[in-house]
Amino acid sequence: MTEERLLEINGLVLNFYTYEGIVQALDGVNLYIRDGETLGLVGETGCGKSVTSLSTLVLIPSPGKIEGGRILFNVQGKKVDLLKQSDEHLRTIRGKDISMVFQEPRVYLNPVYTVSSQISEVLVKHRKEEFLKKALESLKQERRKKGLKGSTFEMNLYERMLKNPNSLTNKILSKIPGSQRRFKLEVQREVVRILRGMGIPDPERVAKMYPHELSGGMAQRVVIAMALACNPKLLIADEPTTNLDVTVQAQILSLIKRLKSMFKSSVLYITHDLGVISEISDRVAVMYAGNVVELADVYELFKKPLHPYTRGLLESIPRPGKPLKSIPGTVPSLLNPPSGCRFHDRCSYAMEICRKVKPAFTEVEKDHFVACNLYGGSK
Amino acid sequence: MSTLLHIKGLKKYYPIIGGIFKRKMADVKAVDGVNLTIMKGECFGLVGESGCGKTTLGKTIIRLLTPDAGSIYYNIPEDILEEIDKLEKENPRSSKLRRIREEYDLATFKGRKLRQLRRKMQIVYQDPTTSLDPRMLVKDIVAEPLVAQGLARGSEAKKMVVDMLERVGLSEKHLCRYPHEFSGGQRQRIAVSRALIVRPEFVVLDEPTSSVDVSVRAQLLNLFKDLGKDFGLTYMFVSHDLSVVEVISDRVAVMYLGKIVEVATTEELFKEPLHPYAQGLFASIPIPDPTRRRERPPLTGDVPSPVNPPSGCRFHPRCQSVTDVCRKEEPQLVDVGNGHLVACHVISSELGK
Amino acid sequence: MTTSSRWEEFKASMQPRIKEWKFMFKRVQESPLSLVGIAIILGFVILSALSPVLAPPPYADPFIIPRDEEIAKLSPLPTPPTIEHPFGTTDQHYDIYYACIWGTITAFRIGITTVMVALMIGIIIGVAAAYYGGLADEALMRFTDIIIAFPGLILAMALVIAIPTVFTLNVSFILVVIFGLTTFFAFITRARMKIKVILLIIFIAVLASVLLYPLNLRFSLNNLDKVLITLWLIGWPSYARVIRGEVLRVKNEDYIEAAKAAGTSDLGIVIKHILPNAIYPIIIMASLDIGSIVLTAAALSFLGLGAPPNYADWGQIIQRSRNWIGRELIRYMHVFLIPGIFIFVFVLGWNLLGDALRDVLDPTLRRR
Amino acid sequence: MVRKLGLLTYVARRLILLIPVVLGVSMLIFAITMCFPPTIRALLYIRNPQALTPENIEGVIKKYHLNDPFYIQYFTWLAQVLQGNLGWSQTASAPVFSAILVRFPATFEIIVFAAPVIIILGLYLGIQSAVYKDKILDHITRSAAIIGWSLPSFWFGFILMAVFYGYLGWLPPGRLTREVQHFVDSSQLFTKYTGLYILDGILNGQLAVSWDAFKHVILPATVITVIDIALIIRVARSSMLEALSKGYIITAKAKGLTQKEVINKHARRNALIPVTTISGLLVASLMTGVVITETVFGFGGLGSWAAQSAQQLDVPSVLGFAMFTAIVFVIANLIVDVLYAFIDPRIRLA
Repeated sequence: MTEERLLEINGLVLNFYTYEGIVQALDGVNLYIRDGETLGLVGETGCGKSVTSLSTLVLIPSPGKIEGGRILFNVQGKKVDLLKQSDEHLRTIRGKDISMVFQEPRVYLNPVYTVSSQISEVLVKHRKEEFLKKALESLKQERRKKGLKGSTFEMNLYERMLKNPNSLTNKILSKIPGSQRRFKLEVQREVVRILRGMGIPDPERVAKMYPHELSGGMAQRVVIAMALACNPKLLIADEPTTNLDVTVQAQILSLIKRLKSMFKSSVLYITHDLGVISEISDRVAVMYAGNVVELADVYELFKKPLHPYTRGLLESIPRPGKPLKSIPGTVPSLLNPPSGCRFHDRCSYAMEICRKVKPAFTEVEKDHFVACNLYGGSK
Repeated sequence: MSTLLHIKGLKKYYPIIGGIFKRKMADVKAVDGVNLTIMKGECFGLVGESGCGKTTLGKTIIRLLTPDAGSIYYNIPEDILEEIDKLEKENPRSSKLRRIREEYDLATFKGRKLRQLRRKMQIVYQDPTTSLDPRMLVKDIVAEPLVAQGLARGSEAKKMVVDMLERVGLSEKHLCRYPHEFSGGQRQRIAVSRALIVRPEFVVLDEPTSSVDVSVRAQLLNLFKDLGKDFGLTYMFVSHDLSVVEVISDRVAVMYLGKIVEVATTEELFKEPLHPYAQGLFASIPIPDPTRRRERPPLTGDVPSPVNPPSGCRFHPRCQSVTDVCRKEEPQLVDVGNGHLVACHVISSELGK
Repeated sequence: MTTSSRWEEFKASMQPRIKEWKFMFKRVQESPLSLVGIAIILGFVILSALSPVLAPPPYADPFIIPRDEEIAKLSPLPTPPTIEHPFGTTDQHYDIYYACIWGTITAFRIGITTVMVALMIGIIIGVAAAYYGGLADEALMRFTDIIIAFPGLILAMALVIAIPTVFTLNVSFILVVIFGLTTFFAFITRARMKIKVILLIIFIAVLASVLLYPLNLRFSLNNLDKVLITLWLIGWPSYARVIRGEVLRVKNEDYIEAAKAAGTSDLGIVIKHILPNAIYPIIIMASLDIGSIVLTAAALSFLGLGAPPNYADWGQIIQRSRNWIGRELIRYMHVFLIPGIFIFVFVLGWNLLGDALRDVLDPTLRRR
Repeated sequence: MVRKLGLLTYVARRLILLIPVVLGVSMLIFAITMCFPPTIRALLYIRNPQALTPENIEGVIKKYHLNDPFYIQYFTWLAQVLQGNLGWSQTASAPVFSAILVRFPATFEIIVFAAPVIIILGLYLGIQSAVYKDKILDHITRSAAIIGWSLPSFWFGFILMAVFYGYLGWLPPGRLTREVQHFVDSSQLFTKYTGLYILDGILNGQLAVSWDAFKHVILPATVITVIDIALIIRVARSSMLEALSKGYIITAKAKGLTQKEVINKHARRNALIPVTTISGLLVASLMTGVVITETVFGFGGLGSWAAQSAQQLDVPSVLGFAMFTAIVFVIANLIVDVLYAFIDPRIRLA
């Protein structure tokens, strides 16, 4: 079973050291994503969804510190713990194997660069060789057509760069203006191609725009284009439609679905909206106060939720004709989280043991994991 | 049920300042000719995408914004309303009409009259982190309308504040705290008690649940329902979250680019939306049930800019069943039966046949 | 209500504020540099309080530096530090120790009064510009632009020589204008009738009395007074600008509209909501400004435009070193070195405090 | 196309906004002149001292309407100013306008040495300090900036002079050594092409002059640099910190860029925006600094002339200088505004 898991997070613990004390943001997060599936991660504000996603890229926001756990990722058939990789190795994974789409696309685009320059950056970073070859090929072809022989400076440069990408002389030579014209053209062409694939009308024009000139939906498409530019194995989407209109949200959701099946990527989709979750995901992980409390197939979860929090969450969806239910109390502060099970003080099934013992994450049924003492998790 | 508000041809434009001399370049037509009636004691839902002018409409009705045209008749007897219609047709400049409007039309209110209106009409904002002054204590925040209106002060005001706080589920111990010490749901409760402490008749709820967590949202919705019943309130519930509107509203209006495109009772509208935009909007809502995934393709394109809205029917560039007349003529709201109003050429022509 | 319960209530309402202060204090404690700044300023406060003890004034006006005229006649050159003159003397035998001690009070007076006046003018103009907007805003902001266009010291130089030594202030005219404007504004706003009538009566009374007995005040100004007035006149524009920006920012917040919806009057909104939320950047600016104001005043003194030659002022003493620009400078180093240390440390203290305040009061760092 | 139009509109608006400010500057200067009696004001109109003697002073007053209402006086005065007549400088024994022109190169020499160091080094230190926040480098840079900002420039200048001239005898005060000055002023071999002695020395092939002039510029330039660099460091640091906290930095990291690429490409360009706007203030600060340091070092430029004029109550010179600095400031700000629009694409649409 485990061999098909693309990403596996085991017991991830992360604390923030702030002025007011230690915020225990992640308290042993467990989840896994299989090849080619969409995992929906659902939870309320401040439950640690975004922190989990950033940790997957090993980009921990500043006062935070990972204090335990493993993040196993399948790189070329080999499982590696991302937390133990060198920064250099991580950089070859970021943007190439794992990429990310954020909420508020315009905040996550650099306001002073055009769309095309921001997308080509990631292309040049990870797919440079491909474009060098393409450029070289087209240059050779053109010269053959014209019946010219020998080589030009540009050609030489490409060949040298292909042979020895990290040499200093090549880097300096490539700084000469105009020396990489064809290479840049190839990259540009790819940018436009990717943008068109995102269903953006008039991609040539959009490529030349600055982020502030784009509408929210358009900007989110650009961010998705940037994330999918290198055909990643895992796409992390952190509430990508939260601030968009419902009609635009529907467009983006169907775009992600389409691209996912096209690229055969896995998706980690983070949201607080249960509607979106049921729409897009194959399996769902429910988070509460720094823990994944339930992980199951989406049909199973909606039909037969096991954890009291999941139940409460599903019941608080407004449905006409039914009385509105809600979970009493409020989300606890992670500065001083409740002992034992962090949900115990809002839970109507709470037992004595819940106050003391933190329930383990157990497979109750096949592929259905719960962290709750009701299901013998405390064993 | 009698009507509480009659809104006629209401317009609110925001000027765009620019150019070399910082002159007015154009207008954002946020609300562009809205006709509505709101019944006493109902919860009137207003849905639409962001930027369609629904918040502006709400704020203009309670006169936090000054409308550029149109009238808002509040608590007006039927016979006088008929008289106004007659007068408007005969002689729109008659002094009698002016006198009536000065008495009933909120759009003409100024100064003291406007401030007294604040006792009758209140608002709850979308985000309580920004609508509560971060440097004021809860007791001062909630008491502010009382003090400003000169209704109560000192210990009397304090007693009213405590009563109100207890009514929304907070208590006396919360009096001397700053807003940032509360959770989102509690903050919204504070905002609600500030709005209701002057015992208004009409309350605009401007996306009051969009910034709180799912598990708390239901608590707030229940609170609104209870308070509405107990205080005999009329609500205008502005939201883009259709599932919330569905459970709380009695009637719903759908707004697109500054215009109302459809009005109906909640059951009718959610069962069968008629306007193509309403249909697209309803199809776009993700349903929290994996067995009922969407089949219909979503609406294409973005919402056009409200500065230069499309000619004719504003929805025509995105509409599937667009006809020639849609590009030229603006459709009017037409009753298709049972008080179900739709502004669509295609539907009204079908009806005509 | 009994007094004790009222006290309880007061205590309860003060508690969250005290909590805020404690939090801020904790933050201050975490940056040792700010503690140094506070210590320096406290040190100077103590120094100025103790100055009559540390350097007993021989004349009625304590700011006149004592000098031994007999010795000055014999040798006009500065003398290095001795037991009698711990910091040495300047040329003409003025005591540097005395000047340094009493110069502290001069520095405080210049810095604090200027910042106060600048704050007052800046707040009034900035709030008025932001709140009324339109033409008033444009006019007021262009006016501040004009003053900001001049480098502070250079405009101060021009103003100091322009202010006449004998200054006649037409008090009657000012009174009539002030009360006239107040009454006018009371009548165009929605003030209570009682207030309007009282204001009108006062205005008529003032007008009548001023017509009967015109009041003119004659001031004779020394150079230091001119420096003060100059600094008051040119200090406010940056405050006005910042305040205006802050008010414009705050004005668009939801809670301002909420206050409007509550029926609070315009003035009430400004006082209760806008000012408390807009004031913090100005406080930081003010504390950073005290340092630069003292520097500007000292620079004016250094250029010979400030305090008169026998006046206890740090810059004025340093100015005396200008006589030996060149090789001899090192021989009479004490003349500029010691007062310079006073200026430097004083300014450093305020700058450190301002820097710390910026960190503590920075709204982006506040907990939510 | 739209973008270009936006930029043009923006520049046009800036240019038009200049007019009221420049007019206002002239009015303020005029208002200051009105504090003086007509006999002193007369100096503002004459082009040589012979034009103003006790006998003909009444004639001058009459000719320039000095007893007329202020608005008439303003226009006669403005007409003179627009003709380049700023009055007679007693301190320089020359018309104010030509006195400014003659002295400007000396001041410019100091600024040419100080300003690039202030901007480039200040930016570098500020950015490094932000990148290595709360590390040793940051603490040192911040402390140095605060100390520099708190230093009284004249005091610091005196200390430097006492050390480098009084004690070490290396860097003398003044603009040139006396013999060199004599050579420069009277020799046939030396032509003052630009008035910048370092440049003129090279142009004349007299490198000794250049060297001598350079030695005299070092200390004043150092004083100005040390004091004004704090401004740039502070702004560069805080804007860099802000830029580093933005979402697009996370995006850049998530793309797999190196720390260096993230900082140099994504953060720095955004951090430059506030630094550009503050550079206008730097101009004002430099002008103030020049007045003090030139006086300290007896450096014969604009600043020391202005200081001397103020001390001798030479009204036309002081006001002429004040007007000059204000105009320089306004023009510098115009340039800054245009630069700003180039760096930040968002501003062009505003």
